[in-house]
Amino acid sequence: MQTRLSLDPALVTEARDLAARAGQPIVDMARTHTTTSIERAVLRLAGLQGADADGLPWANRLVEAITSATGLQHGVALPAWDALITGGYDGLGQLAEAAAEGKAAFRIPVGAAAAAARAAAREALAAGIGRIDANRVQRQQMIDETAEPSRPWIYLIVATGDIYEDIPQAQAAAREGADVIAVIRSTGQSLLDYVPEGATREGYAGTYATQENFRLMRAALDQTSREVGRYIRLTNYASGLCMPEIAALAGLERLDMMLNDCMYGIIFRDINPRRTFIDQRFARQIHARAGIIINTGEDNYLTTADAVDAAHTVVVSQLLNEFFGKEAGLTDGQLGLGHAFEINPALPDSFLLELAHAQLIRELFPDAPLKYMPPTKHMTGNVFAGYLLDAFFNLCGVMTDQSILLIGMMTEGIHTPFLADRDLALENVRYVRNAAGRLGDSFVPAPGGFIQQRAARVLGDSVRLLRRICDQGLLTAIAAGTFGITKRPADAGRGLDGVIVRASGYFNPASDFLETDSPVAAEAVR
Amino acid sequence: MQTRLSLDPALVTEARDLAARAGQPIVDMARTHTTTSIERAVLRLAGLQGADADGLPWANRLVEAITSATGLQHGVALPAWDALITGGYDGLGQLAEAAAEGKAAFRIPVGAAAAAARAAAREALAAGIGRIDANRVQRQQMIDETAEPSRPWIYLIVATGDIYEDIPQAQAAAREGADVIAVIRSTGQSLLDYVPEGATREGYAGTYATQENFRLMRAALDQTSREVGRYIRLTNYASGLCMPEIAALAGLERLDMMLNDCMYGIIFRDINPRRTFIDQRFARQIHARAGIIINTGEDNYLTTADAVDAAHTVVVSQLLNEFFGKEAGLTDGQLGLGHAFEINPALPDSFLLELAHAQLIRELFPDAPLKYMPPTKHMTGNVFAGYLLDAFFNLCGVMTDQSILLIGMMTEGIHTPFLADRDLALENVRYVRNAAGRLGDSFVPAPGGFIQQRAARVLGDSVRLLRRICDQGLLTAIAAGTFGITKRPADAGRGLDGVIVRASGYFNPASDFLETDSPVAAEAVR
Amino acid sequence: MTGQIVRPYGDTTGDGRVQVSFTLPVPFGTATERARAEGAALQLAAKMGLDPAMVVHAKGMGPDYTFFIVYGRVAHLVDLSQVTVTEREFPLLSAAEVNLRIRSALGRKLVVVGACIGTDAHTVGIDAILNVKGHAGEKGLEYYREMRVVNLGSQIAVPELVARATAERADAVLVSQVVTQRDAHLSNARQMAAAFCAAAGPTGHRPLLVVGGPRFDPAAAASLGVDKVFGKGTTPGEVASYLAAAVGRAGAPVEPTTDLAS
Amino acid sequence: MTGQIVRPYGDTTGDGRVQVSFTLPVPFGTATERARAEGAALQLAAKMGLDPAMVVHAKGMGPDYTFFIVYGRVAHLVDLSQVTVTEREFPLLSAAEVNLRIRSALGRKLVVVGACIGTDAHTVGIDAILNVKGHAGEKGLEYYREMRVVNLGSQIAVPELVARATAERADAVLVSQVVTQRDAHLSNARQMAAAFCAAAGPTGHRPLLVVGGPRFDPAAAASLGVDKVFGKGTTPGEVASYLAAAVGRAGAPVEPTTDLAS
Ligand code: B12
Ligand code: B12
Ligand SMILES: Cc1ncc(COP(=O)(O)O)c(C=O)c1O
Ligand SMILES: Cc1ncc(COP(=O)(O)O)c(C=O)c1O
Repeated sequence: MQTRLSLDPALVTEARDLAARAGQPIVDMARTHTTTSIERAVLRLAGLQGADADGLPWANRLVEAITSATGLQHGVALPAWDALITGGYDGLGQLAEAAAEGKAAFRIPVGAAAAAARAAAREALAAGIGRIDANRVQRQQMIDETAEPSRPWIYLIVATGDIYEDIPQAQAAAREGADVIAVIRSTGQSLLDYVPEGATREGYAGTYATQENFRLMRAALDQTSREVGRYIRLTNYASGLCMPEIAALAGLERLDMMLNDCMYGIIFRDINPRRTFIDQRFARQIHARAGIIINTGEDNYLTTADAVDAAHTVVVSQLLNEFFGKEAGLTDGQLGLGHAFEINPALPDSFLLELAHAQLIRELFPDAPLKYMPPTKHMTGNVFAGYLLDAFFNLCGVMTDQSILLIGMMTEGIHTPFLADRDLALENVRYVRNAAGRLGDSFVPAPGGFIQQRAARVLGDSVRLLRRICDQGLLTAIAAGTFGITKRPADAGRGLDGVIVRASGYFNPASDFLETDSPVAAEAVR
Repeated sequence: MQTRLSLDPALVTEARDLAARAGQPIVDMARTHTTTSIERAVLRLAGLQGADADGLPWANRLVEAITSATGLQHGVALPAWDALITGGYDGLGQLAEAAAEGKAAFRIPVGAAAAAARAAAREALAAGIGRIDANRVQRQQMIDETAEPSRPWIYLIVATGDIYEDIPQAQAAAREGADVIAVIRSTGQSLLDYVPEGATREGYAGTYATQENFRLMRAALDQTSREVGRYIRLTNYASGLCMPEIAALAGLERLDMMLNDCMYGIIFRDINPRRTFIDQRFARQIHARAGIIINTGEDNYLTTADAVDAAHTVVVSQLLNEFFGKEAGLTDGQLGLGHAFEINPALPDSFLLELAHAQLIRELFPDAPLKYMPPTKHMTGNVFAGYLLDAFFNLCGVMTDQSILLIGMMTEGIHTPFLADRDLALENVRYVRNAAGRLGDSFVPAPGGFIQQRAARVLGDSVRLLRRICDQGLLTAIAAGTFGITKRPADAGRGLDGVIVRASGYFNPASDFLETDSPVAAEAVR
Repeated sequence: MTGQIVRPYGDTTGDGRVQVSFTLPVPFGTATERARAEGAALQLAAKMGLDPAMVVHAKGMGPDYTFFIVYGRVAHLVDLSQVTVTEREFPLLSAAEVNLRIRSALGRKLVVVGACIGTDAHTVGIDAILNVKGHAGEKGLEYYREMRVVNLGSQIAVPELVARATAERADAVLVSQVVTQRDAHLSNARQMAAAFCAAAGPTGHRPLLVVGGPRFDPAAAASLGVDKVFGKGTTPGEVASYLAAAVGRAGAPVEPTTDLAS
Repeated sequence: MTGQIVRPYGDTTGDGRVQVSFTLPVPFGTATERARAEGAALQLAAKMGLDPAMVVHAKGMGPDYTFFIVYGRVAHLVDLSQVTVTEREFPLLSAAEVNLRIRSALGRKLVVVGACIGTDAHTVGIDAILNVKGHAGEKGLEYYREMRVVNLGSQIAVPELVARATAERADAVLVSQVVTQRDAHLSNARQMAAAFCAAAGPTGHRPLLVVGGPRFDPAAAASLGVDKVFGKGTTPGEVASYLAAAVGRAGAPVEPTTDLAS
């Protein structure tokens, strides 16, 4: 990475310190609360699968039963494994069925019973975490067997709503050069308080995230990885009301990257802020363990706010995501911080402004695999203009050493991508990378010139905003519409009823493994 | 203009000296020969217009008659004005008609008769040259009244074959941002040894260059210039067998730029080399007087030769065009040297190579209004890929401070431009200019890096080639296929029969004005 | 050819030139496959009326699909006299005029309830219409003194919308739909209209139903069971003017109508 | 839907999606003009079989024209069994095989005369076929020991071509045409064929006539009066193989034919 902006290092340090100060109260809250989805994730990591006749997962049924019986303040593990032991059930599935029929009895065990429940739970979780660890090893084996794609990684979306249409489209994209495939989720999924089951074909503008869909797609891409001699990464969304569970499933099915933002659900799905912050910490602990790269969602702010006016909100949010991410155990190499090429193309010098923003973020986070998003807001029905704008996005991406390029579609203003749109988009980025990939070597912003000035200004604005957030508190700032000019009060939004204050005896065997980095698998985090 | 390449100034000087050495014998030839078309141009400048019933212009008929009667070695003026005076004709038109009917008698006058003929001819030519001078003044007035477009000028082609379709298309293009309109000529015109007459609607892949078509289009663009508040320049082609006459008509009808190359006709139309070199000198003298910017045709070499292998042939040809142009009286500001973005886009680093070439030419000719041509050879039926490549051409153009950008069409590989192709092409360049027009400020090729190395290599190759040309002579080099890998022997090709060695009493009143810069109009060359 | 009959224009009047691109599920590997694929593309082009047609680009995408770009001439004539332009059936008013019209018709504020329904979370469009900030230089409906605007935001389920509209005694309900995959926008709009219909009961009285979004056909109101459809590029002023005309014509209370010529 | 019947594919099998763009000579200024223009575009789209069709982009170009981009679904089916693939009617041979075939059929060199006729000056294509250097990694016809190639270059008038072909006793005449505006390539090819026909006189004996260029339809030989048409991307080896098959089949002297299945 070249430094081109002569940023003031003192200001950079101050920005990071402020982010830590603003974030700490949120971490404290997350450490003292749990959520229904976190508890369901514990059960899923222990191997609970399947759903009742209505499609409601057994994980939900069991957590509901325990909630009514004992409350969740001690976590689901203590009462669940206690019931397993004392009730003589053949596994969590049987227990959940019984619980659903109102036939299971739950209590908060104490003394030896508690110790027995804890031990059994730990053993069950060790198996799940072990599978995550094994997947991590297997990912590395697959990479060794095929190859690690060169940077920037080419990231493409499939979004047919039907896993069986998605698969061939994803494979076609990989053959044409995609390094990362993201399967977009159906519009409604983030508001569902459960994870659907099985292979699905009926999503709207995206395909449901299910464990089976994950498995099918990963298997297909393993095949294609071998075919093309390049490891094709699979991405999905650990977001919405089931963020922790989806994170668990991603770890279990060897997904490679996950969209996982500390605030996206709050702002763009009206999910309760507390719920989101608590969930994201647990989800990130799993991602950290699984060697998954997270992708944050700052790009989205620029679809509701103006990309020039709100440039500093992107930086502020990235610093917060970085703080929360590291606190949860993610390494720099797992922090796919998001940003986007969303400046109005009619603005004079718009490309120079984009370069300034992209380079600023590159220099602020030199070791993060930055994820750079293409233009969406200013894409119209003019597919030729769109193709052009996407090319300049690609160019900005290679000139500023972005790590992951989400490839823009010329039809962004019209429909979810057609097969041919994706193919043309890949031709676009291939040309730019091949023809101008080394243009960065000659990209030297004039000292004190337009680009450097702009970067300094955005950094300055970021520090000023962070100071304000420290003063008022992050939840208040979010309520005031700081991000994406969308106001989200701390006590509104969906899912607040799923937030529970931990009791003093709270027990979460998954967290125990994740927080203490216990040696279920010995392999080092790379 | 920024210098970015650290070129060796000694090598640059050597290159210019070598070009002068290679060109001088050609100039000597041009000074001692005339051609049928030069003589017809003299008549046209003296006001001879119109054609016989078969459409053969009176200028041709009169020159033919004089050729059979006296030969052309003394020029057409002496016998023509002598016949006018002695035959009592009411102007050149009547004389030509009589001559065509075989009724006019011609001789080479001597003594007082010669003096009288010379004086009359001078007077007639003064009127024509005066009109050219007046047009030049009027151009400046139009510019003052409207505005001078900012650089780079956006140059667009119309090519319907029908002047009445061309006009609205040209006006539409100007409204959308074109600064220069070129009316491409019908495929056959350059081989015609006469200039067609009148408004025409039947060209193939271009519209005939006629005095009336020039007049119609210039009038339409004057109107549009006023409408858009920007002076829209008009371009045509002083090329082919009638190069001198077209140059004269361009001066008379206030065209603003002319394609006029010292070798294009030789290589791409198989016109005899001597004929071309003699014609081009006279044509350039007229252009110099008319304040017309010439456009040279080095871009064409890269359609038959490879743009990387033959990059130095472009530079060599530009140095020759510069030498010939200045010798004919053109200023640096009138030398629109041509080059092109024609490197195979599949080649790694192709864009960096293009930048190196374009920047090299910019630095070699800092004061010339360079004309930069878009990709053509590697344009396919994939209009999206084409739109993208054109964008990178536009980008290279603005990054290297090119003066005139010929705007590429996404349909270049398919058909002559549709109205909408042109409109989309203009949107393309407008975006690039507006968004990234100042990217050049941050374009600093690394010292000794890829771009500088490439530029130095092309310059070195150019000097080597020029040395060889000096050794063998330019005509021999052309015969050997040096330019556009097309072999054109000095005594082959069309139009050699129209080349005449001047007799010692050769008289050309137009040349006299042009060579001596006589004060028909006092206005200074800007 | 009269002025009413036109053809596509490439570079000459009447040349009929059009460009078409599409993908066919046919392979493009071997020479025979390629010839067959191009033949298939030309067959489709012919069915679309291109004659002659020229496949200028064909590219295999994976083993099973081929992308084509075709240029050609269509003989189809466009008869401008047959184009039915749904003229705006209400006058464009200034904010003051809108306010005046509402006050004189209702004698109280007009209540507008807005939402993105279903799972659609694209609020930028409806916010552009409702928020004070507005769109394209025009202030949104919140700015109108004689309107009371309740913006429910995104992802609102239809029953919730009906309940809130009833509770607020809404005169008009404005619904946005941006996601159109599998025609989600159409089915959601129909479902919403049906729910209000059902809720209205025997009197049939329901608020004015307005839907909007970039891919709606403004002529589709009747087929969706709503009163008015706004498409891409709608401005708040247009919506306000429409509402004013709707209340102005019928007097209070607002009666659903699809014919507001004034 | 059997494997033989396919539809265009956007992102779901059978969705029938296509993209279309064109210009109409209609204004796009006032709101009414815009509505009318979009209506006109939709009318054309409907005639092309798009239903539904969506005008996703419309832009006025000057006062009189509007450019449109339309996406939509076509109901047209493509029946692959109806696609007539003109299979190559001769085998692809190596240079050695070509030479052998010519020698055994003619007992002398095959004389090939090539040119760009009319005012066409695009020689790159014909040079790619004729010059030793060749094209796409294959050597050109000059490289074949058993061929004598006379490349006349560009802008050759038809009478001159006939005269030279006669003088050289050409077995085959190869003509290139790249400029297609106003169908120049078609009329020039026909004119050339007619001239050779006329020159042949009562015996009807004329050289094999081959035309090529990027916009020719390889199936058009008969309609142009020539023996064989080569389109875009032709390689020298294909042309050499064709010539070898043509002489090999008929024996010397070459007889014009359009059926060379071997
Ligand atoms: C911004 C945006 C987002 C933002 C939305 C933020 C927000 N709070 O609104 C974010 C990033 C969150 C987002 C997410 C998604 N998006 Co989105 N998004 C867009 C984008 C880039 C711009 C839309 C926009 O804001 N336009 C600007 C407004 C002003 O225009 P408008 O909506 O057309 O509104 C105007 C008129 O239509 C009309 N109007 C609109 N509504 C109403 C209502 C009434 C009553 C009236 C009178 C008028 C009216 O007036 C407005 C002003 O003129 C488009 C692509 C594009 N360039 O269009 C994709 C797009 C709309 N998104 C799309 C998709 C698929 C999604 C996702 C579902 C993807 C996924 N699976 O994760 C998600 C999920 C969202 C969900 N659950 O709905 C698709 C929809 C495809 C389709 N046609 O079905 C698009 C087209 C992109 C694509 N090509 O794939 N998106
Ligand atoms: C190179 C080029 C030129 C060069 C030509 C140099 C030369 N010595 O050939 C120059 C710069 C001189 C030129 C000039 C002009 N050109 Co030009 N040119 C092109 C260009 C960029 C590439 C053509 C090419 O070389 N292709 C590469 C060769 C290898 O491919 P090919 O010709 O298709 O040949 C292959 C096959 O078709 C086949 N084939 C071809 N001929 C034959 C013959 C036989 C017997 C066989 C068997 C096979 C065969 O085999 C070849 C190998 O596979 C095209 C645009 C494009 N990208 O296609 C425009 C293009 C062809 N030119 C065009 C025009 C209009 C002109 C001009 C007339 C413009 C003007 N008015 O000034 C001039 C005048 C030329 C004239 N009098 O004909 C138009 C034609 C439009 C149309 N469809 O009618 C094009 C398409 C550009 C455009 N979009 O406007 N041009
Ligand atoms: C950070 C982030 N998370 C999640 C999503 C997906 O939204 P949903 O959670 O509704 O699937 C997005 C969409 O782009 C995103 O950017
Ligand atoms: C320098 C130059 N002269 C002339 C022409 C035009 O050719 P013609 O003289 O055949 O009209 C061109 C074509 O691009 C050219 O580049």
